[in-house]
Amino acid sequence: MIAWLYGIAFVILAPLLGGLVAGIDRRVTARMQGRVGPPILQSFYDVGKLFEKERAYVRASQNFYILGYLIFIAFSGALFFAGGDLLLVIFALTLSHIFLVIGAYSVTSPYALIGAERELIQLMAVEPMIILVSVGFYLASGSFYVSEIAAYGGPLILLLPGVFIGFFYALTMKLRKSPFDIATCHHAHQEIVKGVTTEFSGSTLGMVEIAHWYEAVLLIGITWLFFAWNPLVAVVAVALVYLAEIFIDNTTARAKWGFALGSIWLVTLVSTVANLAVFYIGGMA
Amino acid sequence: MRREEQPIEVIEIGSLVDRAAQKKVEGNRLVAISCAAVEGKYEVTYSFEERDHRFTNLRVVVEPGGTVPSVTPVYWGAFVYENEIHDLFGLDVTGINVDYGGHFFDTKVKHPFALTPATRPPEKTEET
Amino acid sequence: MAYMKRSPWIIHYDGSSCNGCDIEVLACLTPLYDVERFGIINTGNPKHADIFVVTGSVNEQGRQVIRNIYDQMPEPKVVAAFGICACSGGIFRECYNVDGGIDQVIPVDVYIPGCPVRPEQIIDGIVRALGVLEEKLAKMKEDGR
Amino acid sequence: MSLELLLFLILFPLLTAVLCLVLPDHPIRRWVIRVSGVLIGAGAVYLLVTSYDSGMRLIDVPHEPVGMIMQVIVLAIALLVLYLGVRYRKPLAVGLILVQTALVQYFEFQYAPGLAMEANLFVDEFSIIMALIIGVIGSLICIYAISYMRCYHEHHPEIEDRRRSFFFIMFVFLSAMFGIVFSNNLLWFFFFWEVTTLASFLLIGYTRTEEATNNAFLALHMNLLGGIGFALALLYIGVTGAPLGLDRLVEGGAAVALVPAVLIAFAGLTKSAQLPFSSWLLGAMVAPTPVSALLHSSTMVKAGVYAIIKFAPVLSGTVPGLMVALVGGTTFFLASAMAITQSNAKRMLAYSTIANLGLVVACGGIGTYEAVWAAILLIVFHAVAKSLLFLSVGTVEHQIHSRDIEDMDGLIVKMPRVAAMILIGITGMFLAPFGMLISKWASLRAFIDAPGGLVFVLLIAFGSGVTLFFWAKWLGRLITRPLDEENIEGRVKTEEISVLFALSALVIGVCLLFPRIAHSLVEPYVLSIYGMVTQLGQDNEIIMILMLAMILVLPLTMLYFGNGRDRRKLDVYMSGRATTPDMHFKGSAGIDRQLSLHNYYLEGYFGEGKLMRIGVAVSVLLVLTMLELIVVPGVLA
Amino acid sequence: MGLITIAKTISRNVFGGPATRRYPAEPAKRYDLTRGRLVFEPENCRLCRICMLRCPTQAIVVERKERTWEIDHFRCITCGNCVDLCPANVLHLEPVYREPEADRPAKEFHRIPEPPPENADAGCETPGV
Amino acid sequence: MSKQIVIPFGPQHPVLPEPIHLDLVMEDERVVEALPSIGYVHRGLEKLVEKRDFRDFVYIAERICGICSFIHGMTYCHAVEGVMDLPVPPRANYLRTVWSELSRLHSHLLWLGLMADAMGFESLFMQSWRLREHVLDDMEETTGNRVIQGSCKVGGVRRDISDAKLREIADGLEELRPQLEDLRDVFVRDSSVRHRLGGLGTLTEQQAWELGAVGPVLRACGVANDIRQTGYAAYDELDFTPAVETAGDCWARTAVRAEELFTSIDLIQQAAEKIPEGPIEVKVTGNPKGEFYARSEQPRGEVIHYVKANGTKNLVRFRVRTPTFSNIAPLVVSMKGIELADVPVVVLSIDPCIGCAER
Ligand code: SF4
Ligand code: SF4
Ligand code: SF4
Ligand code: SF4
Ligand code: SF4
Ligand code: SF4
Ligand code: SF4
Ligand code: SF4
Repeated sequence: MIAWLYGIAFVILAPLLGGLVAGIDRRVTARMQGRVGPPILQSFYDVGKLFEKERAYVRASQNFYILGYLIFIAFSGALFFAGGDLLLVIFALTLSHIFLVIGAYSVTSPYALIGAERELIQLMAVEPMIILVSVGFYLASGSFYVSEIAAYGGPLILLLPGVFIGFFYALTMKLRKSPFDIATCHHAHQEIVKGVTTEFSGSTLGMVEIAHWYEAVLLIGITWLFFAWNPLVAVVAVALVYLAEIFIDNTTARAKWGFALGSIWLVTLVSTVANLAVFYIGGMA
Repeated sequence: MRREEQPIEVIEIGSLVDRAAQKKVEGNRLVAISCAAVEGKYEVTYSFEERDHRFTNLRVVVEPGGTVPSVTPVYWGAFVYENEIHDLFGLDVTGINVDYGGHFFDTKVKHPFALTPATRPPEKTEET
Repeated sequence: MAYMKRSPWIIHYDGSSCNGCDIEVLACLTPLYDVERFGIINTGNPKHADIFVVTGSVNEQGRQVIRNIYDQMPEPKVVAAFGICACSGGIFRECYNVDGGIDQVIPVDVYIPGCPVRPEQIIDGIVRALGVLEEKLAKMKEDGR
Repeated sequence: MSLELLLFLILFPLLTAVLCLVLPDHPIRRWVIRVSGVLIGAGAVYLLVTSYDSGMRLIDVPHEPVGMIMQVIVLAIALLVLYLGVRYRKPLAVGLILVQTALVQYFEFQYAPGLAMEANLFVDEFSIIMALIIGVIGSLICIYAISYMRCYHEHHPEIEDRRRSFFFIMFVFLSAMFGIVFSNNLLWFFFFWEVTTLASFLLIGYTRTEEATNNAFLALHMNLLGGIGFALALLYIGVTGAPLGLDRLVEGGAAVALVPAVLIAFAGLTKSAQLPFSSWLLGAMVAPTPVSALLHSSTMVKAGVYAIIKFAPVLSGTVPGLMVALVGGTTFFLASAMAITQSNAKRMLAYSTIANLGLVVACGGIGTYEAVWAAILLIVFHAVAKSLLFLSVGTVEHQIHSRDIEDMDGLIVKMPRVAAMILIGITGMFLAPFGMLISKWASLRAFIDAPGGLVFVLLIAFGSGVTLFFWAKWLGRLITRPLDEENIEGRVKTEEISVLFALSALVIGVCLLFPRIAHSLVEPYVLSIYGMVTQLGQDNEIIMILMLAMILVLPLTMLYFGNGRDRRKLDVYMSGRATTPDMHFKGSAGIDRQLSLHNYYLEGYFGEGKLMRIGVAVSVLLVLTMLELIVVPGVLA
Repeated sequence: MGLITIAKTISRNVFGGPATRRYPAEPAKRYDLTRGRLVFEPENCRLCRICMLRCPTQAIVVERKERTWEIDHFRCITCGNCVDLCPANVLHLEPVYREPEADRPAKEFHRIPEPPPENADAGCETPGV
Repeated sequence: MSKQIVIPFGPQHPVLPEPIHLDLVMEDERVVEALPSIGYVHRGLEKLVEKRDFRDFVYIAERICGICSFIHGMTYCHAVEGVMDLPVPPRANYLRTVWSELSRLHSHLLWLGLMADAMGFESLFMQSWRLREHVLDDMEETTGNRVIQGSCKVGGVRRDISDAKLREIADGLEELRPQLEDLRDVFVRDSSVRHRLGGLGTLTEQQAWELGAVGPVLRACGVANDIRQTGYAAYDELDFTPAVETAGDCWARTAVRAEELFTSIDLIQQAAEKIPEGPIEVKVTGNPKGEFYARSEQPRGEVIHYVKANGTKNLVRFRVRTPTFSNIAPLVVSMKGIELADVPVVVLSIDPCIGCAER
């Protein structure tokens, strides 16, 4: 029962945390660029504003898909924080992204279409790594359940260094950070305008933003699992990982999707094979 | 401050393409094609430059209603100038490789630099 | 709770300008002026924008584009004409292909003179635009939308 | 009771087949097909109701005189193939059929009499599942085919109308499929197996165009090759005196049954179109769509994996078994990848079929109880979703005159109900919480714990990334809407639409009921074979049902969002270019351009040719290793 | 080739602090020459019309008869040509920018006071135009 | 089998600083056809000469484009001075050179930033524009305006810069040098940048020359052609070698421009050393008659102002041929076979300045 409470807590608190993280992210980014940057609460202002705007639409069905996106992303996060099955979490997450992509397709717009295709490429690029992360956790801790992985006594990071590297690499794409911000990124100076969200305005866009916050918190949660044996270490490690992602965002040009896909797959393959093979060889011996 | 020499040679329209080809063989690049409407005629001037910055010009004089042949068979990139001349002066250039068909510059006044600029018939489209 | 004022997203369209005003608009985004301090983002996408910043005058081909962008922006929205070209057609007013200022095509809420406008003027202009934006929001709410 | 039911299921379709052959094209024939379809389906359901909890039951049927009849038919088939092979100048077919017949006849005369067989038929939970697939889905497809084939011939007057023989073969095929899943005698099994091969061959060649004929022979070649493998297995049984009954052979374990198991698995690989044999299934797409749906996605190809899963306990933990699994895994990944480059819907479906069968084969090759559990679920979900997809594509094709995915944009407006059903089929194929994904999930778990499982885990991980891509983009195509299309759905025959409705309901029903299916059918079966069983975990089941419920409820939010009549509708962002309502915009040089949106096919990365070459090389190597591993020790011994 | 070559710059930014000029919290940066806006002192204008005739954007309209001088600030490019040419030195450029306006045109209108009688015939033809 | 995507790209598009339009025809994201169209900025200002005094027209000439506006103004003056055979005082020539080079500095920094943005490298964009502000401060301090200077006039310049101020500018640039070097290194050496620029939009030397490429586009193909070598203004008295690369791709164009930052600093420093005392303008009497082509090197390459006059205060014909206009044909050729993500990069690689291309 307590698990469900965690899940519900996630649904309520994650947007707050996610929005704050986004605000800090923008602030840190600005600092790295020699600027002051927006207020820490800027992300909330933005979303607040979006909900104040006129509720115009391009296709009436768009809101339906985006609501699906939001609901399922919140659902997958809640499942995660309720200690549920990691694979199910991942599948629910994928489902939510499919809703987003379909939403983008439904508006029938050139840039949304290209964004949707790229988002799909992005999903295809990251999906293996995310699945393999959960496989890694399973092999190391013996369970797919988040609650049990988190309760695993030892530092999983030491058992899964390769998996972590692969995950970190893919995380760049998941967080829509350069060099892998091929489908959308935070601002819009991109050849595909705003990709999937090009046609969304007002509250529809607001929902997408909130969904991004949920996702960020979920990803932070997955990162946390690597360090979960010691909460103090975990906090520091998660902060460092996030900072490192911001740093990388600011030190690279955007890659093209072909390279992004290829390199993420390669890193996934190499890092996880090297790491996970140990378990299998160990298991046989 | 050095001041450049800039010889201008007036030639017949018929020999234009051949002369341009000769310029290309001599290693010139096409710098620009300019047009001016003076004294009831159009002067079309082709400027060239050699690698040592030597700057020379060929000029043809066209009567209103006349045409000039395109030099794009020789200089592929000349289409920008020729389309421009067509749209601004209303001078027909024959055989352009990339022909915009009068939509290079969509101007309010058609052929504004022509000896007799024509006013565009008012278009009723987007204004509501 | 008006968030509208704290998160003005702009879309910038360069009409028939000389680039002078455009590069100043861009300069506002960069470290020395950093308008993101005020939550301003240059979205480049009409669907996301609250303030339509136009530099340069309207020419034959630009009319339709400006109109199109304006129509695609969700309410409430504000149009700011930056630079004298956008205000009145400016120095090119008398050119054969120039129709004049932006108000020839769409209603303008804020005019900022200058050739080019300076970053500081742009900031002032946007601050002014925010006031208009709030008014429009209040009006929109009154109308029950 | 059971015996009568089994005989009904095997023989009744035969009767219908004969009726179809003799009756002219008349409403009577149509009614015969409809009624028989319903009866066959009902029979399968009745089988489920009466015997789902009674475990495996062997049923004694005397081999004579049935064996004699089969013998005659086998020879007749051989002669037919021989004749056709000579007529179309296909020496390979002639050679293969000669070799195969020689082997079988040698076995028949040399060994068969010595092998005692008492229980020639059997029923267990797995065959009930298979029977349900054949009976319900198969007859739905046959009913669908009535109106489909009529339109087909209206659209293609150049093709000779041979619907009599068409339905004849379809029903013969159903009969043979029932035969396969109920046969305990491997000789019977083989007989029915050969009948399906022939049926497939004849149906692929239905149109008698040159392409169809060539593809039909391609399929024949590969299936005959598999048949030779099967025949060799029989021969081995004869030589070593191993039991001819499926039940006892499998019980014998690897020591007794490994060689025949591998040989039959080889046959299974050919029948289920695994690499390197997958080309025949792609070629088979020239056949009318009901054929593709029936033979090449939901039933016949399942015979191949059925055989492999039956032998899974034997293969489990052996190196040849691992090879089988690797062939399956490789096929899964590569076929999924190749599906990305396909815009022809049927071809894409074919690739996805091959891929999914690959996954089943991988499970079978691994052969642990978890893997078998997953494999059976995969078969079920795949059968329902795929048949729905194939038939929907058939219907769409007749309306828009294209089977290209790119031509299906706006289908949600043009044919909303059909489009919705395709959506159900697609989501059923790859999205949580629908069936296929659950089964993939189950197989992933099965693989993790298997020795060498890392390779399979990787193949699944990458494969599911790829799968995601091609299904989602098709999904997207259906709901994009560049033009304001008119609704042309009214033109579709009610019969076609009803079948599609039935299948959609089946997809959703199976998803909702899947815990039930797992508990009452799959788990008892696995338990009876392995003595152990996996369970999904109740909480996860609840979660999945919850997700499904959420998806089903989500459309209700449309009530809140409304149709947007009170809101402002914005135009699509076109970079500032004005567009006309039919999405033309003014292009450069004053040219009028039509906006055109299409999916990506990533040719450069997932090019069919390139991947096929890799796949064939790898799988040939694996298959050869597999065969060598049984030949060499045999020779040494 | 190098990876993360910008790291040096980034760390300089992070530790050196932002370069941002905090306008409007801090006043705008100006130089003596800064051409902010044009100011006109009507008292000594001779109504010579040089400014009007030589203004490249024709922002100024001078009516001799009515003794009026008018400028449209939405036309003036603050080039300072009139400032350079004005014989009476009544035009200046100030380094303060103009504020945004809500309406157009932004006209500034002046009526030139009658000159004291001793200067009565100082009004002159405009040379060189 | 693969279907073509046909979409409009521009005139309004976030990666396009100025409006142009392309009809993009793509397969997946590979561009199979991309025909540009322009005309969104065409004002027709060449025709204004018929209405304005030739001396005042310099302010309009400056506004052909706000980026290298000084060089436009100067080139216009050169053209008129060429027709009138007007000797410009040496100090004025030096001052013109200094402002030209400052213009080049700010323009290149601006462009480098835009290029960084086109390839999604935001912090690099910010850094370029941050350094550029330094140059703009120098500009405002010496001319009174950040962007459009209004300092050139027919016959000389309007304002002097004191020798001390010149030295200060030279020293300030020297201080900026290390930061600029860091910036150049990122553009030239960073692997993620090279991934985006290398081998993209390549032109051979011969192609570039025959298509009429100018400026950095031409120099990136190994042709050391720089109009400053013709020795207008004070360039004949200063020492410089044009920056040249040989790869001919987008990376080489970037490298050439990055290198030219330092050429400009050198030139400004030399000018601050060598500048003679003396008047800064000569009196202009009478009206021009005749014709002249004035050519100078803008940041984007060779610009030509052609003037034809008939002895009245209004010119008969004024024509500008800008570097961008000349680089359109090379651009069209460079676009062959690129991907969608490369479109902004390749378009920007010629440093398109539509404002002046269309006038
Ligand atoms: S890459 Fe462009 S769109 Fe993305 S964050 Fe940076 S500036 Fe914004
Ligand atoms: S106002 Fe001035 S700087 Fe701005 S665009 Fe117009 S001419 Fe250029
Ligand atoms: S419309 Fe339907 S019934 Fe008619 S021919 Fe086509 S598929 Fe057959
Ligand atoms: S689209 Fe299909 S049904 Fe229609 S004519 Fe073509 S092949 Fe026949
Ligand atoms: S030039 Fe000076 S004095 Fe003459 S009208 Fe203008 S402001 Fe008055
Ligand atoms: S400053 Fe320039 S534009 Fe303004 S009024 Fe004077 S001359 Fe005209
Ligand atoms: S007298 Fe002549 S020069 Fe003097 S102010 Fe009058 S007009 Fe000008
Ligand atoms: S080249 Fe560009 S920057 Fe330079 S003047 Fe022309 S338009 Fe302006």
